[in-house]
Amino acid sequence: MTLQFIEWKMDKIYTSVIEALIFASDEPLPSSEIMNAIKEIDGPDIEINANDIEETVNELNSKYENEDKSFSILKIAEGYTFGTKHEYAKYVGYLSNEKSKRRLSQAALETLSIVAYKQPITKPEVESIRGVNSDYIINTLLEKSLITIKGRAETIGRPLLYVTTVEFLKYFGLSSIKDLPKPREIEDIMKDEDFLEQKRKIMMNQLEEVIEEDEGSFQQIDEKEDDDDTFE
Amino acid sequence: MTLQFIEWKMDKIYTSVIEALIFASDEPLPSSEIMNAIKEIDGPDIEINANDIEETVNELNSKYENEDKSFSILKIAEGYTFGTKHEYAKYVGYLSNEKSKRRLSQAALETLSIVAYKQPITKPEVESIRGVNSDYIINTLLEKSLITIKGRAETIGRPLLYVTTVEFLKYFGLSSIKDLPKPREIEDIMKDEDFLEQKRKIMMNQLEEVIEEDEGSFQQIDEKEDDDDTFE
Amino acid sequence: MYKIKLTEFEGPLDLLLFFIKRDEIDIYDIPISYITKNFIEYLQFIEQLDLEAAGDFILMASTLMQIKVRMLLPKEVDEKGEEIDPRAELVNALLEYKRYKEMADEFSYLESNQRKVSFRGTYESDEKETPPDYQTLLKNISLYDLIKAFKNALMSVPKPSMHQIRKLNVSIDEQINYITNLLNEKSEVLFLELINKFTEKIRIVVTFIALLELVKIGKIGLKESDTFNDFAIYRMENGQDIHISN
Repeated sequence: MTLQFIEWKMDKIYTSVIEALIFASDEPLPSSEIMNAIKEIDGPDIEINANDIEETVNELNSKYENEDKSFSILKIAEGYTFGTKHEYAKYVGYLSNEKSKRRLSQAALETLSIVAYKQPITKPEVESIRGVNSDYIINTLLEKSLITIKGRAETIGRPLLYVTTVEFLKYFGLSSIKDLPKPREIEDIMKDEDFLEQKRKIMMNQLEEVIEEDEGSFQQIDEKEDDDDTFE
Repeated sequence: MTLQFIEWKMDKIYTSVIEALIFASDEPLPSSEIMNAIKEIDGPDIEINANDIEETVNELNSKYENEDKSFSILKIAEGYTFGTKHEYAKYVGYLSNEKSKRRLSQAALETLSIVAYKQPITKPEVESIRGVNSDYIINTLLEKSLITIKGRAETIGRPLLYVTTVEFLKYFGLSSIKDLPKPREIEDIMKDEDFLEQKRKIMMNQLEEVIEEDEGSFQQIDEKEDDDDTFE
Repeated sequence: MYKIKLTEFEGPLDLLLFFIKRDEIDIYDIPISYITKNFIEYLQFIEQLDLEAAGDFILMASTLMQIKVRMLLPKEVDEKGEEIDPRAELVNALLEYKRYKEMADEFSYLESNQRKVSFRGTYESDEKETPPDYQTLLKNISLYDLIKAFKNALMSVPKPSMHQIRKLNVSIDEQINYITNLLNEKSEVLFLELINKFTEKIRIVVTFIALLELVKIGKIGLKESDTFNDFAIYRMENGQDIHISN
């Protein structure tokens, strides 16, 4: 009877833990992982098995159903994962669609940066820098008012020239195109992080060594603490 | 009477939609986007405003509280997002690599706080407050997307201006830049002789983690220093 | 007993604050020679290490020594005649720095709180129903818009020259009569005035042929008009100018 009571309490405690684990997991979470996590944190003698977890998930789902939640836990081949329900698919779909439309792709950003720094520039020039056909991306940038056409080059075929727009400046908080970070500034900002990190580590190690060696002199500083009346 | 009933029905319908939208968004979702999605799907004449959404979120959160959910809706980084409650951090931490991510260094926190309160701010200004060259730290913060470049100062040399990002808000769980903790007035600092003592509570909060991670941070020294007798 | 870790200090200001705290120094009455001595002792260690940061520490050391010297000299006064404390500037810098250092602790606290929060890990299983692309593309376009567009498209197509034989609904005789009648009412008619009344190209062409016919048989005469690019038509009798004969 007592045992049963304890077991029941256990369940209740782990219901929320299991919910949190499934919620936060980067991928569908197998019961084995849930058990591992719980045993790792609360000790290997915690009694919990795959069945307990399945039951808990079913319980959670019927609770969500009663509470009119817009999500539930799905069991897919690899494990448990949360998903929003079918009746909200239109809303959720609209949101994700909007997001994908809004975000400027890496390729677009690259092209934009080329136009920004090399303007006025023709499409063939952009393409020779990027090494790929850029029709689609240039059209996208034109459509989004980030670049515009300004005249034609004097070269053969008189191709169109592209420049950045006022909107572009406004977005990046620049008052003119001359305000773009200069190559020297870029170099300063983009210093090789790995190199610096490496250098830092080496210095730290040296430092520790020196401290070991010079323990005595530091003792001196420490001692000062006790006789503050002596200074000045 | 009938109208009231209809209004009430509306509310209830959109509670679940709002929950689904926030649940399905992979970044904090501003109320404007929730409204857009609803109006796009159900027609532009749907009456819904930011206040309605805030109220709904509060309602949802008190429901989650009653239902013992392991997560709730947080208002951070100018939007709404679901996040797990603190008490499950241990378990979730076991699963993800998030825990193993390094905390920010003292220098990074210091620099970040200067940028946060003084933004937009130039590097020379940051350096004059910190009293040290801050190239490396600023580059690190840029790399981590916690700060970014926005335009140039009008002062001589037109140095680049730095501001904090949405990522910064998310990292510290702030809902907007207006939510920054208030720095003490210089006069208050003056009155306070042992300034770090003030922060002891905060340090205690971190003690657990600091010991676990054994990170060479400033806090550690303070603790050692203050608890001399207990350690040795 | 504890060790000072050299790397713990974020800069000279941080180190000075450390001394001030450790030795319970009144920040408004800093014992400059004592602090300078401590500072330089520390500086010797970092100089050995060739730390990048050493430069900032050396700069501070020289500032400290400068303040020390100024403390020994007769007191300077400002415009209001008040004594200037050579340490004032340093104190301000220390307080300003301390202010943000405190906030760094605040941020550290927020950071540790936020690290306890995990966001949703996967979104793949959310059901998403996006309207097919054509629905977005064709938003607010009706069948009427479609046929209007079709008409526009046809109009802008360059017209192939037509060689179709068409039945004339107008004859040269008819137009000869028309012109003759017109000139019975008015003595003179401008050519453009005459053809402006017609909308069909064919009628204009036929009228023109009728005019030529009338000139040939001497029923009308043509003369320059005052209006540029136009000419006037007037009545004649057997090749004779009626006006002149009158």
